[in-house]
Amino acid sequence: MKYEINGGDKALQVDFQQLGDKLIIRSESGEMGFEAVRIQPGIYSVIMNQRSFVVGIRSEVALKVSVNGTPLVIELLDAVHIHLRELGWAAMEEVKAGLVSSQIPGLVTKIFHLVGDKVAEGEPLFLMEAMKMENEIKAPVSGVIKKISIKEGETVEKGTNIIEIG
Amino acid sequence: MKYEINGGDKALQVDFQQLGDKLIIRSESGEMGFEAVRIQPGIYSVIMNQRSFVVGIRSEVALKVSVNGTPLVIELLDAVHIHLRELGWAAMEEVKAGLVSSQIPGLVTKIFHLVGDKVAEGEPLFLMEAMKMENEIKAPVSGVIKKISIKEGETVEKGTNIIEIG
Amino acid sequence: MFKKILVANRGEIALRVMRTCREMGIEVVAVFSEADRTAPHVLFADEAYLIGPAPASESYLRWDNILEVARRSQTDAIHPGYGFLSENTEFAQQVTEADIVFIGPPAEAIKTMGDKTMARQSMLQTDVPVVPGTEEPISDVEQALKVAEDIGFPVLIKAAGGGGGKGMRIVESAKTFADSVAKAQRESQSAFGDGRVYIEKYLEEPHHIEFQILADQHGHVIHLNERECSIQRRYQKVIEESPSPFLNPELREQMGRAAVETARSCNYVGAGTVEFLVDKHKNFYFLEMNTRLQVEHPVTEMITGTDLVAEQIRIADGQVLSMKQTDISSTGHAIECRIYAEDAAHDFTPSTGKISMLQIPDGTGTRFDGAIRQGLEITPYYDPLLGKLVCWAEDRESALNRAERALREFYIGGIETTIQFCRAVIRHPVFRHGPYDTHFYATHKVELMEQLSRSSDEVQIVAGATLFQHREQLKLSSQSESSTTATRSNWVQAQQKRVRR
Amino acid sequence: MFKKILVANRGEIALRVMRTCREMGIEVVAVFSEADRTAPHVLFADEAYLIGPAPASESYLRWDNILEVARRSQTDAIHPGYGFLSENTEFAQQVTEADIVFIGPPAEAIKTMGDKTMARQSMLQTDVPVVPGTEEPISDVEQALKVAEDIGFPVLIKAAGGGGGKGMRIVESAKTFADSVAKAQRESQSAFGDGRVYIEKYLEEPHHIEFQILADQHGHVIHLNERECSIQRRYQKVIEESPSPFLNPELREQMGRAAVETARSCNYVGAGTVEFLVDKHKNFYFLEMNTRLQVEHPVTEMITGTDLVAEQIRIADGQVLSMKQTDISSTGHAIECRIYAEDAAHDFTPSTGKISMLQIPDGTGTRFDGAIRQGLEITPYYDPLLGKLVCWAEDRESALNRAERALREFYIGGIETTIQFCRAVIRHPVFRHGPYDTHFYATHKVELMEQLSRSSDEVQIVAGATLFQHREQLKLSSQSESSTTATRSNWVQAQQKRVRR
Repeated sequence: MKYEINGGDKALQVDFQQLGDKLIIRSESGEMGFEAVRIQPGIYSVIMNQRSFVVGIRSEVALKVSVNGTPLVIELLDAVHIHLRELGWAAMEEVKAGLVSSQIPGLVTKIFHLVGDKVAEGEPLFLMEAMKMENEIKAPVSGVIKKISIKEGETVEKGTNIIEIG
Repeated sequence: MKYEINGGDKALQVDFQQLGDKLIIRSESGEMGFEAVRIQPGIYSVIMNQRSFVVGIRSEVALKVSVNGTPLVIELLDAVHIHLRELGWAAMEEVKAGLVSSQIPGLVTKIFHLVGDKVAEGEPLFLMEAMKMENEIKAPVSGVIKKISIKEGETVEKGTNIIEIG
Repeated sequence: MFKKILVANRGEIALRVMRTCREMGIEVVAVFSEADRTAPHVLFADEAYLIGPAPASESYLRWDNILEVARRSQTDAIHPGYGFLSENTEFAQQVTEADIVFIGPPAEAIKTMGDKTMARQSMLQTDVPVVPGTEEPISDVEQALKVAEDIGFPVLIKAAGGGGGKGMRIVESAKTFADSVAKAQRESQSAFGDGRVYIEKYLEEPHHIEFQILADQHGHVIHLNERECSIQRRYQKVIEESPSPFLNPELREQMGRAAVETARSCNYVGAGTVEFLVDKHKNFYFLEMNTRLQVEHPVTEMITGTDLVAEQIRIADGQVLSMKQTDISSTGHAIECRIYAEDAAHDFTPSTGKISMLQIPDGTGTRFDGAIRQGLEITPYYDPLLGKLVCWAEDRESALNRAERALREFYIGGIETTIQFCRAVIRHPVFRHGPYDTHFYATHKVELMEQLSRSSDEVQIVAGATLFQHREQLKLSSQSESSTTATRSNWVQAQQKRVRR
Repeated sequence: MFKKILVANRGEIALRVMRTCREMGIEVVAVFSEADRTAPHVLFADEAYLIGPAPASESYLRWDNILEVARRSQTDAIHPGYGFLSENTEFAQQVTEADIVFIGPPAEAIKTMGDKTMARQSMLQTDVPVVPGTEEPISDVEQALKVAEDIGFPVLIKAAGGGGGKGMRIVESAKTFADSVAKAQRESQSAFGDGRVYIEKYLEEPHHIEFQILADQHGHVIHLNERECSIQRRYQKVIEESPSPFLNPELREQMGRAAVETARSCNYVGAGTVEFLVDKHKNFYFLEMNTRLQVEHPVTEMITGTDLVAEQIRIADGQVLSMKQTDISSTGHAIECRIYAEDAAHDFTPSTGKISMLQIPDGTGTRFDGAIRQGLEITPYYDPLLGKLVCWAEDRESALNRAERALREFYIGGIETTIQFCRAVIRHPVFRHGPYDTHFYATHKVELMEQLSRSSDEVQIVAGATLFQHREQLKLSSQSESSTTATRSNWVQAQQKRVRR
């Protein structure tokens, strides 16, 4: 099965072939023997071409991986997706550019705007306190504030939607 | 509920009473607050009367426990058992005094006897090699060898029955 | 000597203090919040007391609760660690009034040095040079702006009530001055319960170099050489080392003498740190004095062969310093890397979660002062410092090589950490070559971030192939469940709940 | 300098060697058996090669496979660690013939010193005293018995081909002599593939004291002081320390000189250890020379500030020793505790299983050279040594206090270990007071075992109450399952199997 590995600005074409416990990988660099053994949930000991690595799957959703501690964002496209892309199809997920959700759990101490306010990209939206540091969160895009889901003084979990700019 | 804790040569009478997350323990030493939180399977952080302990349940069958690393063999008898004992009842499990099973996994390198041989308590029965050490296993009781379940050169798991003396 | 010491702190510093107490035969009492029931310091201690809910303001900062525990446990002395109540004058006073020994300086010294404005004023009476700036906290922003213009931009706004970079701002021009003052005031109010800030001259190519001092109750004061702390981000130290690659023996001696004079000026007792800024012309200025144990104290321990917590305890017990200035020698080189639960690749945002795998480096000249274990949950309530990796070797190059080896060996799964960021700093040619100044991070940020995520084709294939296998495994396990689904639809829901839990 | 080193070993020593290699900028190659696919040394290495099934005879002892890996990986040098092939003359020769550097002494020196009988004969040519005994391996038991009677019982039977207490027996009288010889021969055949044994005088209150030596290829030989190794059980060292509480400066100098002479006598090159027995009258006798890195080498590293593996590598690279005898000084006191996967309370039977929880001690003066992690399976195939805890402090009392603190802090769940046994030894008044001899364990065994399991009523109640709660929890989870049983009998059996698994 053909795959493409996208990491940052590089794209590598590879061919994975399962052979018992091992994976045979063909790429521009030639043929490689690959073997991964799980040592903890999401953490693998990898030996590829006799080289030893520890690989952590840090987030399955965001495709974050670390190799020997080095963090990488990896996209793994299979033959079908590669073909679709060649046909000009965009990714299927709709990216809500104006949706600001918390990257960390913490306390929202101040919100600078009301629904209906116009904001420019980079303008402060709200303050959030986490681990004793105050974080100022800025508008990712210019637009009008459509929704504020949180009140000042509220504690939010990671991933909570806070403000939507339309 | 009344219990008796037997550890080595000591026997302590205690009364356990569940009170939410806490256990209230009454013993000769007075009333104590006891709270245990599991930190890994079989390992607990205990705070009793504000004193902090780490307790490991090392074997549920053999009632082996360790407190801050100190190994203990603990028998916990409930009121029913205490009463039965007072009535003169012995433990219900039949102890096969003559059954020798391996305490460690290893290789049986030599067996000194055949079925039907008479052996005296303390006489060598067989040799077992584990972790590069030769271990000589002796007869726990005097008697006649009734059964040998293993051949020389065989590898055995922990707990395998090897020789039975009748 | 004390029989029982209460450690009014958590995390790595609580464990570090408790280790020395136990070595001295002293029983240790832990206090903990609801979020810390199974924290390493609770498991380590002889006794442990719950003092309140997770937020520090309701637990570790509640000195009334802590004093109550000290009384109940019949504690002889309290060690405050760093942060929390360690520089709280009122706490030090209350402890002493309760007839319990406070392992730290007299409340008067904390008061003088804890308030940066008061400290400046006090230092102006000595020969120790101070950075030009306002002598009073800013009350009138207009007037402060005039002072700033006199000194010349850029200027630095700093919190009067605390340290660690919180409430600190550089102001480049008069335009953003008022706004920056307001922000700094808000931040320092929230961090220290004290919104006062002041301004001072911003130095050229400044080096942040501090001296460890020890003072007993009998008037003996010594210093234990310097720590170079110029590697900072967000005004927080990341890597410290000793000796400093910037100092020479003459400057070391001058600054050491100034540090001792500073301690004498406030009748200091205990372990303390005098921080200096040194500009590119090797002029040095008093910055502040930290009246407590410093995060980076192990650097000094490793080059001098001392145990600073043991010294603190002996001093608090009224003993005479066991060493004279001439007994202090520095052997080899030590470097500390702070390991934070932060995502360095995303502007050091705090990272929380369960530690799914842990391999702590060890071996010759390798020490880790931490408070973590595999399976421990890192919560968002406290400082994200997981611990400090300290490496020692006979010279700087070997110490850096050792630190690099140890950082590569260090594995913390399940959360993001600064391990690889520290490694990127240590591999950077400017740091390798030394000296470097406090602008190091800002100047080389882009290179560091690139280094952090630099990968070869090989590494990318490894990552991709592992992701592939991981997904295949997930697919496999969900398939085995769905095959069961076909025959027993009712039962499967319960199973799926289990998996999700 | 070498670019790539293959470490022909596993466990803590493989990791320890690899750490230094990486600090020196040398790539490391691991070899592993099928049982060690995810062992720490495999995860640490740059490259890793499978060399055979779990039994050592089919993997770590297969020098043909290891040489093949060395060729494939283009290794410059091989470090053998200790045990396995480290004292195998043929391996050393084959490595050298393959144009790969063997990091160890010349094959000739291994041959002379590796065979104890040959070593004795060689030492009889020098001024170094040796213990009276047979000069040839025992061939005729009758004749050997006569020699034993000449020397006087008790005598010691020892394996000619190896060390570590394997194949060793004390014989108290002529009656059990023949039987003991047979047993020792069998054991040493199995352990070293060499059944030859010899006998020697058994000394009064003997102390086992060894000297670390370093020799370069240019004729320089130095010693790095002694290690006291008299705490042994089953002739295996458990605790080692330096300085020895038994030696005085004069004896230290004499023995040091004898150690250097021993190394010179066999044209030694590299790191080695000369073991002596010292009787109660302070007479010392050459016991044997170990022609490799010793398990307890970190003790020497901590008091001398050296890295012995780095020295080995530099010597193998042809460099001149970086220090002279007069540069060697000993600072403070170091003690090592060996942590084995063994059940001390049951005659030290090996313990296998999965490490369910791990907390390794750390902090000031605390080092752990190990190769374990939480979740790792300890298999029955190899030496049960999990690692070595080494503590350093400014004097013996402080070092013992530190070791005791660290041992109390050390937690390994899921398997039995010697942690608490080591703690019992360190707490024992005879050990605390020092000196002690090699009979320490046999003499104080009962007290040590009592101390090991001594518990107060409080501890017993804690144990009992935890067991109670644990059972309640198990009951609860099995009840929730059995409630399902009532309605779906078929499904429940599968569940029960799951619980048992």
